[in-house]
Amino acid sequence: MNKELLRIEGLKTYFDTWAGIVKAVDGVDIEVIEGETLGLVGESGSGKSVTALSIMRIVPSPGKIIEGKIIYKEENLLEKSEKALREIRGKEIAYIFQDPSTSLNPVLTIADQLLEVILAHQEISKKEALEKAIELLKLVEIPDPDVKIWNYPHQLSGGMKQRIAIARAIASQPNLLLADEPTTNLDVTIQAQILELMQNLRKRLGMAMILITHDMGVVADIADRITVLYAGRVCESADTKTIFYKAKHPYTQALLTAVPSLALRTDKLKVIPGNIPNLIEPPSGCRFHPRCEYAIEKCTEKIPELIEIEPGHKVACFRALEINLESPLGGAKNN
Amino acid sequence: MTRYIIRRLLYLIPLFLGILIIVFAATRVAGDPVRLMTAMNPHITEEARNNLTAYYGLDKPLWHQFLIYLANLLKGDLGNSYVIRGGIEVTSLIGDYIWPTMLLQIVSIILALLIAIPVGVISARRKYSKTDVTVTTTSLLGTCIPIFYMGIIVILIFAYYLGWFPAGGYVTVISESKDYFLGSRTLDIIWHMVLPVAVLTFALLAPIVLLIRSSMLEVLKQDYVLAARANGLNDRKVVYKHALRNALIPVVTYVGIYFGAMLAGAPITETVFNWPGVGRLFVQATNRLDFPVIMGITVIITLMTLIANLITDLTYGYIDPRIRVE
Amino acid sequence: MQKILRELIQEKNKTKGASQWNIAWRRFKKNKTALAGFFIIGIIIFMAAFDSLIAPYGPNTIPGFYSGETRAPPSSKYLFGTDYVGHDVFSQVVYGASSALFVGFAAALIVMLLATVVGVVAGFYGGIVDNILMRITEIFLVIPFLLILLVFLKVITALAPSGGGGLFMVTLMIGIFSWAANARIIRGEVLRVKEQEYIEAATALGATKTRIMIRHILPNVLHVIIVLTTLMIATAILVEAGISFLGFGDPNAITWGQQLQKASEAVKEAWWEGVFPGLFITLLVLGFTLLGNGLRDSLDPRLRE
Amino acid sequence: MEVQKIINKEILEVQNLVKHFPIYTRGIFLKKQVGLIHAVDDISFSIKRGETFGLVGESGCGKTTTARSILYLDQPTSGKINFEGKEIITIFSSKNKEEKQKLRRKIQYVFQNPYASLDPRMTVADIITEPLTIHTSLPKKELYQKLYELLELVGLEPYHAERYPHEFSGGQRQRICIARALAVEPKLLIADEPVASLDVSVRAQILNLLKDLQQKFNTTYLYISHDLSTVRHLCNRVAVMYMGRIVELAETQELFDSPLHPYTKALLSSIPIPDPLAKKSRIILPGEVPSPINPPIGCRFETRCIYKKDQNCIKYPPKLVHIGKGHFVACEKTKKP
Repeated sequence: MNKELLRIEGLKTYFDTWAGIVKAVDGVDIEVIEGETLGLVGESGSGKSVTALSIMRIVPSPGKIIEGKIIYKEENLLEKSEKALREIRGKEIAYIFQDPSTSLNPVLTIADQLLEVILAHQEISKKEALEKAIELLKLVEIPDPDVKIWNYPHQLSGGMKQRIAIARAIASQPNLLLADEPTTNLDVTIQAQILELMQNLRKRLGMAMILITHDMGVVADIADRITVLYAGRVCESADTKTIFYKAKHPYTQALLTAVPSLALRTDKLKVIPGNIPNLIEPPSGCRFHPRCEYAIEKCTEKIPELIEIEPGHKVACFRALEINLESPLGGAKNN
Repeated sequence: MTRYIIRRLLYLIPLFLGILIIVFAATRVAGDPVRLMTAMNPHITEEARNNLTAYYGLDKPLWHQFLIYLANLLKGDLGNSYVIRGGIEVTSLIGDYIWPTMLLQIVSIILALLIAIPVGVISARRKYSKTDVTVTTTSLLGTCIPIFYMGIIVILIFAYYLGWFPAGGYVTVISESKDYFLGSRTLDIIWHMVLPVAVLTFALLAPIVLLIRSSMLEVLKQDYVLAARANGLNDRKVVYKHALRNALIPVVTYVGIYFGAMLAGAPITETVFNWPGVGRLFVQATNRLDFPVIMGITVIITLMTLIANLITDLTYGYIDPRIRVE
Repeated sequence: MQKILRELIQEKNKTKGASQWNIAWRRFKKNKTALAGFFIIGIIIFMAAFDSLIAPYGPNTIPGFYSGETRAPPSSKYLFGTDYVGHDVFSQVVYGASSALFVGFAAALIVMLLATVVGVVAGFYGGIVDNILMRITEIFLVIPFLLILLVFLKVITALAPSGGGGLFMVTLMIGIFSWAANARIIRGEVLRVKEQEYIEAATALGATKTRIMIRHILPNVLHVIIVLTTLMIATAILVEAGISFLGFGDPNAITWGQQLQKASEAVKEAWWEGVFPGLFITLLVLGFTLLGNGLRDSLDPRLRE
Repeated sequence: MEVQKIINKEILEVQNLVKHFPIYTRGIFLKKQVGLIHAVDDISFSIKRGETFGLVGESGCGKTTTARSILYLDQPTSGKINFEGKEIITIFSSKNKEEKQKLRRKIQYVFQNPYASLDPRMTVADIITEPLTIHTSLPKKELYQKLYELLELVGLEPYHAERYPHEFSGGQRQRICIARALAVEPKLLIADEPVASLDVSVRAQILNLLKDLQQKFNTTYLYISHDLSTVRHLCNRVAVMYMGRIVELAETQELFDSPLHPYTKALLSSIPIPDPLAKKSRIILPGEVPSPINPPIGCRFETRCIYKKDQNCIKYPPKLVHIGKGHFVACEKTKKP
């Protein structure tokens, strides 16, 4: 059995806004094993980013972690002091944001932004830190690192900026990397470059990674396990193959079929009716029930628990075992 | 960068000319200044009037007069006063009065910035706390109280009732019964400066604090601030290194504008505190229709405002690298 | 992050047919400070409307003069005391309200007319029109505004020693010299709206320039104009008070600034003479500032949280 | 036969379209031009009546500029655009209001971002009927009748008419945009990344809607996207753009089955496939797209090409050559089949 690195239990993070309390994350359970890549999949408003921010305890105001446990290396991060947490942020757990043009400070040079992170966690001289920063830029394959390091973010392309953001995240060789849609704003050919780079770095440095994305293609490619979120709750969690070939939650299934595929051409796409739910007054019971074709009376009344139906495969659906969902990829291929 | 400075400087020339034309027009709206000045004098003869007009060169066409003024201005000659000290040169008159004005204004703006930045930042970081509410309420009041009213209240309390500071003036007039504060002229000036500087500083401070606060609130929501926190930087670094510099970008422009407004408001502040600066001189000159002095002071204050604007522009370029590179 | 939040909230607004103005009104009602501003303005408007009923003495009467009660401290007879010639300060303050309101509203009207025309034309047409208008705006922005104002007012008074153009002239001058900053903000706002995709969409649909201006751009910058107008009223009141304080106002009008000027000669002896008029200037300016800030918070669709 | 001919007639023909954006720096007194952004550089293609033509490429490749040029939202630098046999650049640049309005009516545009392309201060009813009020003089009653028809057509409820855009989700807003575009029954609908900013679960709804509507009204679509999977789903023919040029153009099936241009190949292989067991033969392109201010002189793709390049690639821009079955490629290496 692989060693567990991070476990989230019953996490609730709410935002107190003028319109009401937004229950962005409402009882999420996740675990990450050392050295693995966990794909955290969901659409906008599913709570995937908020979950990641909660792990670092940097949920921006008016957001607040209401309850739950975030256990990292057997210690609950939610009980730690702010000072102790600073030792973890950037050193043990690092974060890569979606849009490098907003996550890099526009008024500081690349050198400035890399050095401060290195110096915050390592007891070395400024000169050594600078050498290390250039080393990092080489690691993320930036051409002319000793020139580019003196640039400001706006002088670099989107792909380059994301490489810098990655360099900053791995500066202190963290154990866990939280990558929040790191390639969403990039072109596909650049996305391919960045994904490959991240995978190589992850293997080389032995990090675990939580990859947050809405793109099933990306997770199919690089995730070992996948957790699917919908409206602030976990629907399903299993290894990648199982999710794609033996999904048991109707939402997971819907995500797979609603996307036009390059491989097979259909005349009509299967549609998930309705819209993303409102998280101030979320639907009663199972949050997916208004859009679910398999919903029964019970689904509207009770919230389904996340249950392990076979080793490593958890589903939050009352009818997971009754209904027979067919993978769009064909069910037979896997075993 | 040099190119940028040169461009800004050249850019100011038409601006300056435009202002000059308006001011010049203002002094000539009523026609011949001599006629205005002598309107109250029943004894003056038509001939004397004409002589005066010719003496001041007012018989030439308006555009001609303007060009002469411009040419003299380039030579550093602002003409002679019509009334003060038997037609003293305006340059030397302003030379006497400008230093108290500069002293007051520059000390106030520096103090205002030194106080406003940390206060604004603290207020933004503790949004809706007691500190924040106190700071925002006080600042809001500060933007609403007329500066002369504030001056009168302060004089009433600190000069008349408490007697801590003098009610006005620049320096004690030495007589048998009076000496400089603690026997030193410098200390005496500082002692006289306390109240006007306090009022001016507060008036400048209030809008800047509100601006920094709101700008800071905006910046603190940005991803790069979140990223800095995610990298384990301590709060001081996150706030003062990452957030503040970005928050100052929109503030800088306004500081230039407020400073210009304060300078232009010098007549009011200096009148309240009986401060011997160009502002009070301006009020006296205007009341006596002493146009060369009026023009001279306006030119000087405009130039100071333009310099403040230039400094603002350069600071802007310094803070925001995106402007610098173009 | 903010985008995510916005999307999370957006679903909440499913109440029936709520226009942005409706929502703004709802938010405004919740804004206590804005309501306080509204309340202050209301009281002062009431004062101005019924001044002859509220004031115990007439505007030009000097009750204290005959009874020897000049510069008398506040009492039940003279609520705010009397001034140097024996005017009842309270009555004078009451009569000053309509002057302050007149200056505020009329100057703001002139300013906003000029600023809106310049700002919208410059922003909408761009190019050389914009260039010329903006250079002129810059001149008015940098010009030492109070100095010019004083010179103009003095010269006009000197031309007609019987009292010049009066309060209206003061107002007009304030209007002519303070539109520049507002014009610049409005232009910026027009430029921002012009860049929006829905303007492009309207062009692609075949909408004419006039239609785009009236149906799309104006409604989307209106909230800015409303807020600026409110804040401008506050500024104009402050400026008029300053001018009057320096003795360049209309000597025949009763204004708070002039009361302060007369009082400042003898604050030591009669504090009440200046403290009360000043208090009312501050209150009225505060009222409009609070209202303006409140309107900004509730009208700006970008400030949702 | 006659009918066939009309159906196959080309509705839109773009010939040698060029759009360069000048870049200025502010000089001491006047601004001066310091360069050109080569947004679209000599492209030609045609769209048949009733088909869906896809324009694919990464950000900055010029696909949106092409669409904006067709709509005359950007004035083309040179080239010709024929729409239903008439040269429309001349019409748009002329003073003939009537002709211009006719064209505006016939060509409609659906924008990428449904959050930005709807006026926040107008009700849905005003938004959808705006093209009708501009182009027709229908009485109010008929206008409303039409409005409710349109709402139903795009799957919205009648009570939505009195609401404002901010009350809708992204998918619903895009429905409003589509209803607005269809209000005047256009001949050509240009859809610029209509689903790019939508959530996955809503995307399929809009794609299906577009498809249904096309069948219903026989509208011609120009579909612009960076997302090859939606292009494959929707389009009959596809043109691939790179740095302002078309590098390959073919029937959809043909292009996806046997891409010839090295860029198309890399692009196709870069798309992550939602199948963990799919075979991955990913071509990762080296480097980044060069600056559009100083594009490579020869083949624009030369700097990142994985084929062995020669002098011809560096010196001369390759021509888009027909290699059979309506398949065009602009590459020295694949010229001969």
